[in-house]
Amino acid sequence: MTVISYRQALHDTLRAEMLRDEDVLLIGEEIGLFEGSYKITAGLLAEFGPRRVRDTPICEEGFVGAAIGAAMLGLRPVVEIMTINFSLLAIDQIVNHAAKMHSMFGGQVRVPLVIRTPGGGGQQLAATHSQNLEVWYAHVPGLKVLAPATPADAKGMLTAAIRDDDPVILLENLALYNTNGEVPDGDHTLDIGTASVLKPGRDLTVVAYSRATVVALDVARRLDEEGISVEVVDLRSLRPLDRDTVCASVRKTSRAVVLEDDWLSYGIGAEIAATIGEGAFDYLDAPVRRVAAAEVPLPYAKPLELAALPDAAALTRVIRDTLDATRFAG
Amino acid sequence: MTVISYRQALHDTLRAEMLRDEDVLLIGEEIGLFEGSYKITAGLLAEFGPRRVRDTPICEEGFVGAAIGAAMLGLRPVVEIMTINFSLLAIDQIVNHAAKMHSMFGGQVRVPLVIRTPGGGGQQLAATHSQNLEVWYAHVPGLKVLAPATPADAKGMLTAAIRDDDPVILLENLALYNTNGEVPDGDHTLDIGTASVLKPGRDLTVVAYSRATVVALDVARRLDEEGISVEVVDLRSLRPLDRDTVCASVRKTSRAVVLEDDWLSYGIGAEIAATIGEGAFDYLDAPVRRVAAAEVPLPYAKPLELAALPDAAALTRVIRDTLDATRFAG
Amino acid sequence: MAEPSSTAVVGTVLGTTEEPETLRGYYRQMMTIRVFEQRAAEMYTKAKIGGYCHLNLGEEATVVGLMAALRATDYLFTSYREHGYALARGAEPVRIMAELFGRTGGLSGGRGGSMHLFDPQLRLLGGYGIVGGQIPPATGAALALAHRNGPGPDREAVMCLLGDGATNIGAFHECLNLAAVWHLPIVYVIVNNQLGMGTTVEAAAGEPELFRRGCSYRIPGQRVDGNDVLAVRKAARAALDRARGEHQPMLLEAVSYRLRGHSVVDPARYRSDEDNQRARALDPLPAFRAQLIDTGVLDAPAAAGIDAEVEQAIAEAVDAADRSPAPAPETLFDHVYATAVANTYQGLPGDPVVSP
Amino acid sequence: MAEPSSTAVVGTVLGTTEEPETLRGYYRQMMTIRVFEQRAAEMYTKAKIGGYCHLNLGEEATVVGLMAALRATDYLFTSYREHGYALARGAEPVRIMAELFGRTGGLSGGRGGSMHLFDPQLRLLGGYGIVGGQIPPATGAALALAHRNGPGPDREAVMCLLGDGATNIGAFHECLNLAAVWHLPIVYVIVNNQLGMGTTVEAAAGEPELFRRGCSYRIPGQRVDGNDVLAVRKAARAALDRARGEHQPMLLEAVSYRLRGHSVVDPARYRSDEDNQRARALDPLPAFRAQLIDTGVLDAPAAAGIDAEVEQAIAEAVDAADRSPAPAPETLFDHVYATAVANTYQGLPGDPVVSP
Ligand SMILES: Cc1ncc(C[n+]2csc(CCOP(=O)(O)OP(=O)(O)O)c2C)c(N)n1
Ligand SMILES: Cc1ncc(C[n+]2csc(CCOP(=O)(O)OP(=O)(O)O)c2C)c(N)n1
Ligand SMILES: [Mg+2]
Ligand SMILES: [Mg+2]
Repeated sequence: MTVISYRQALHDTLRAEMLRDEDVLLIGEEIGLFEGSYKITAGLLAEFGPRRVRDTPICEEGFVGAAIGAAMLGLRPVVEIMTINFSLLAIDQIVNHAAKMHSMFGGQVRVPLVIRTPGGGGQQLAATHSQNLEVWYAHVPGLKVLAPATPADAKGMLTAAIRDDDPVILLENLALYNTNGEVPDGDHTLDIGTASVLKPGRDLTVVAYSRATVVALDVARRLDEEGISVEVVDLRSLRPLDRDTVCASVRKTSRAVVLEDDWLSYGIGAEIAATIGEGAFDYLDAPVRRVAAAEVPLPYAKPLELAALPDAAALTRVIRDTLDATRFAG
Repeated sequence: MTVISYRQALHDTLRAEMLRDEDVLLIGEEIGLFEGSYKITAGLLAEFGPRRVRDTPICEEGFVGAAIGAAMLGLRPVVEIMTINFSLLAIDQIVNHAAKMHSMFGGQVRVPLVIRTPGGGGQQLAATHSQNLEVWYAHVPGLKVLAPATPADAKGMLTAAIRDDDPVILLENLALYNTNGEVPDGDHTLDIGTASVLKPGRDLTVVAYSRATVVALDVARRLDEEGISVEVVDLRSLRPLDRDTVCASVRKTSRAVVLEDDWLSYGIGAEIAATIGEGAFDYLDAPVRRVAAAEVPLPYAKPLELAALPDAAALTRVIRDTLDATRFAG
Repeated sequence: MAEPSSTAVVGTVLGTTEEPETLRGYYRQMMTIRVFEQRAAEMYTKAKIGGYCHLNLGEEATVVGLMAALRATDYLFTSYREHGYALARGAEPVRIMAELFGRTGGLSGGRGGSMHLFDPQLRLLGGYGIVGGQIPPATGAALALAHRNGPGPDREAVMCLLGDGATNIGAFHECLNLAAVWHLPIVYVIVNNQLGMGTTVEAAAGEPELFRRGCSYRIPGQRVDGNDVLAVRKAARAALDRARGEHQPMLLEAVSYRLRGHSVVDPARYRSDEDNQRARALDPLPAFRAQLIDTGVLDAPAAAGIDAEVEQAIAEAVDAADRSPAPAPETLFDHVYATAVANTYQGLPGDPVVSP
Repeated sequence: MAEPSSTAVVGTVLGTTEEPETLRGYYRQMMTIRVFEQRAAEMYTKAKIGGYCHLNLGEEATVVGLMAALRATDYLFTSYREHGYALARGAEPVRIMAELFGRTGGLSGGRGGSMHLFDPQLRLLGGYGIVGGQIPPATGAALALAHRNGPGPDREAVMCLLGDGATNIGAFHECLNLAAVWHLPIVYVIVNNQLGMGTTVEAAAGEPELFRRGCSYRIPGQRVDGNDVLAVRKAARAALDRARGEHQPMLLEAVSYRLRGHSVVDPARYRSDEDNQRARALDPLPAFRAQLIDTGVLDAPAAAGIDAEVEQAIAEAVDAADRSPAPAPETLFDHVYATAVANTYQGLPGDPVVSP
């Protein structure tokens, strides 16, 4: 175990996989000479050369689609889309093509493609550059969608994604790149499709993913001191969704809150709440509440941005409300 | 009242609004000379000429974005995207631009744009041409998303959409175009954001929209004969979502099933179930179940397509299960 | 409507250097496509085929010429109008018809249908239903080739087909640019049948001489008479040789004319009588047959013999396709993923999301 | 890196026909942009500005020349690198700085920030943060003009700015084609600062002479020295006149060089010392000042006087901007929709979805 940042974990994993497998190549805007908008690929052009680290013109549809074609011929491209907001320009290739090919062509071709892209607001990047649209991808069969919250999971999931033979979207998060954590040394891969109970608890389950998980853990630890025992389930994988782990937790705690950075209506939390409502119906003591972003195109001005985004205070409040509603006495 | 088809209702409304308001113009592929892929715009080029009925080259991003710009200057374009599947090519303009402009530019510009597009599977159009991706748009603040199920609502909502100053997505449905129904004569507009109780009932609420509403009504009427009283709530508007009408119904019936044509996970039904779970928690006697499409890229072969899509039989089964689970005796 | 022979056309004079057997083979292939498509239309009307069904009628010379130029080791990406390409590339008619019928014996196991034929052995890497959707993956396939090998006369290349209408979509621009800056071994072929649904090339394209549209990437272009099978073959061979030998992309345009509606169900009312007459006049099949007879490569009885054999073969293929079983509903979730992972939800409509 | 003066450049000789007052006005505008951007960079480092912040440093002559050509009745769409355009179009510096500070007095009420300046009075219809995102709406604005009026010398036109990197995106292709087939009154201006982030034009574009990229739509192109304010103005005027007078689109390329990093936070390590020296050598501000002094339009004290006035004005604008209030959290849901409808959810994070 070594303590490194989420950024470093991603970087080191890319490098390790490129060393391990000659067919792994990186494709994206400004990943080479510029060393990546968020510096995940720093140093890799120098080490592997332009054949393995391919800078592209600004053409998301084109280069993502080209990665799909390269994957069809057996390469294992890892594409960086600068932020999830720009993935909208490539979404026809991702959803109408990558996600469909294996099935639509009768299992005769594989698309071992990874798309890495960060989401997240809170950096005053305004409405078009601050979105969390992962639910769109999570809705689509044929894709796998991962959203690691910790440096260790970033390593484990990126490794798994690269070795998987299907198109995988790896959702990163601008606010997580500088967070640190212990990361297993050497080869480390995780099972796609599995959630993890990051902190056990008795009284209430918080379900989260990506940045929200870090907030949830923080809140849970603080509430511990008050004798409130919160269990934190980190989804990690949005598709497939590990419904059993979520429901098992709620069957135990009988209360649940979802924390998510996307917009509330039709967001990730809707599926989680619906799943819990169905899978833990007889165990649930209070409604599943969702703490999510206000439904506005995120404004630039800081006070508005702060008002719109979910935070530890909002989560804490909703946890308390949920406990109160069930006359929880600690 | 006159009985006409859903197709005719759309056609007549377009024509009426073009006659009423010189600023209304139609833009889309094959809407003029070809008279529309599904003939909604038949005859309009002949009547209004190419200035008001503008055929475009194949370039969804370009012509949808151009409609946005025309709307910014005060025209009221009604765009046809041949099917929702092709809207993926324009989604950056729809979501990163149309949905953001009014807010991001501080309320200084309006985008009175309507995008008409049909969704729906069941026509053996295979994986890339059979999708129901309305949940993506429903998730996005700044958009309004309508999904009429009847010819009357098609007229009322399209009229409302054209007169509304925001970008509105009007979701049509391939399987509904030939359905008939009574339509109010003359000017007829509906309130965006309101659901309707299409059939009152006591025992269970079915929530649906678009084609699913028609199936739900049919099932409800058949179950009536067995003494099972099903209430059908037609959402009609996916954004804004009329949560009060949904929850009021379930508070009365204490049981709910959602019927939807999209994929189950993270679909429209997830939000409905989550909403009911929160808004009618104390009234609910059984889990909210969702009847949705199997999570596969829809195959072409008819038996597979049939197996993947929700139908009256599946809805009926789940209604019965839900009633049985609560020891319903009729 | 552009006269296909009006500008920049590479002409070919029949005969002399060409083996008669080869020419007869091309005739047989063109006839096979013709008959196959006619039977497909018929099967569609009989509701044996569903969804959309786009035919290559009128494009037979282009199809056969292009496929004659392609080596077995090259890769092919097409639009949804691709039955003929699969046939000329060597797929058994029964497997294509079975796909149109949605049967397990189909080229894509019945999952893709008319628009999505795929055959890894033939290196036919798919028909694609989204207009222009094949252009990025085709470009990426060429990227994979360039990634693995330098240029050379024995290297593989990619051929990417697209319609005239597809030249107006963004992916065309993005990918031709990528092919240029990355020096990829790919030939983009515009199959200009002069219409995209009901829209003429002139109405849709600011530069209607479509082969010139490589100018924005310094990709050379060439227009060829798509009704002349040998001209098409020659131009395509030269382009492919340049692609494989120099890793330089090329834009080829083959001009023919769509004989019928956009798809089987389209009555093409937007076409004038004159248009339809012209379509018949340009029909490459009678023209090629007449040429072969004129030059003594065929005589009328021999041509009739081929026609009869082809009719027979396609009729048998239709019958055999109909005997291929439909996929069983239990196979619904097959092939959704190539790598199985935990917790993949495989509920049927109405199934609970969690086992209670 | 292309020498901006190497090909197809429209040169202009200073002086003679031009009013000295006009020239001094251009100098003042260029200086205003220079100083504004320097103060913006400073304010960014002081964390008064958040998000991304892209400066027009090095592009001042292009900016001023283009804005001088545009009439008050014309419409302007820009990329996210647009402070200078707003200034030269006549927006008060305080309103731009207030937007960068995220205040209610900002051009977009603090909601848009640096990348999204908007002013309906100035017919500045937005800065856009998605590369190429402005191209379709700009094209549509021109469509609205053509819809309402035929061509004529007094008609309105649209100017759509885009970066060199943006020419590689699909929307560029789709929209130039639309403008061509629809005959729209629009001028697309490529502000070629020779880099898209760290990528050179040569690395990104198959045809690096970007003004030629209209060839695919028969849209004429012209390259102009973006460091020559009068040359830029002249070329832009001619293009706009053609657009308004004939409803024919045009592609103009103004070549300058980005003085600093892509955005305030980019140290531009990918640039060599030589590159940086060249940037300084090409800097249009000292060059224009020297020209004006050489030709007697300005003398050194007068120039220094303008500089001091500009410094003063911008300093005051910064202070005044800082006095503008931030939007109150209660206004969060303002302007999400223009037409209020039933059931719009306006919950804050953690609020219930239905009142119980
Ligand atoms: C992105 C997209 N937009 C629209 C369509 C609908 N559509 C199918 S074929 C077609 C015309 C294509 O014309 P062309 O490229 O000339 O090919 P052809 O059909 O003539 O072979 C259109 C508009 C589609 N499939 N995909
Ligand atoms: C669609 C999209 N892709 C990527 C980005 C990230 N990005 C922002 S600016 C930029 C470079 C643009 O270069 P250019 O068009 O030359 O404009 P310049 O910044 O030089 O003014 C990139 C890649 C984006 N904003 N939008
Ligand atoms: Mg065509
Ligand atoms: Mg640039």
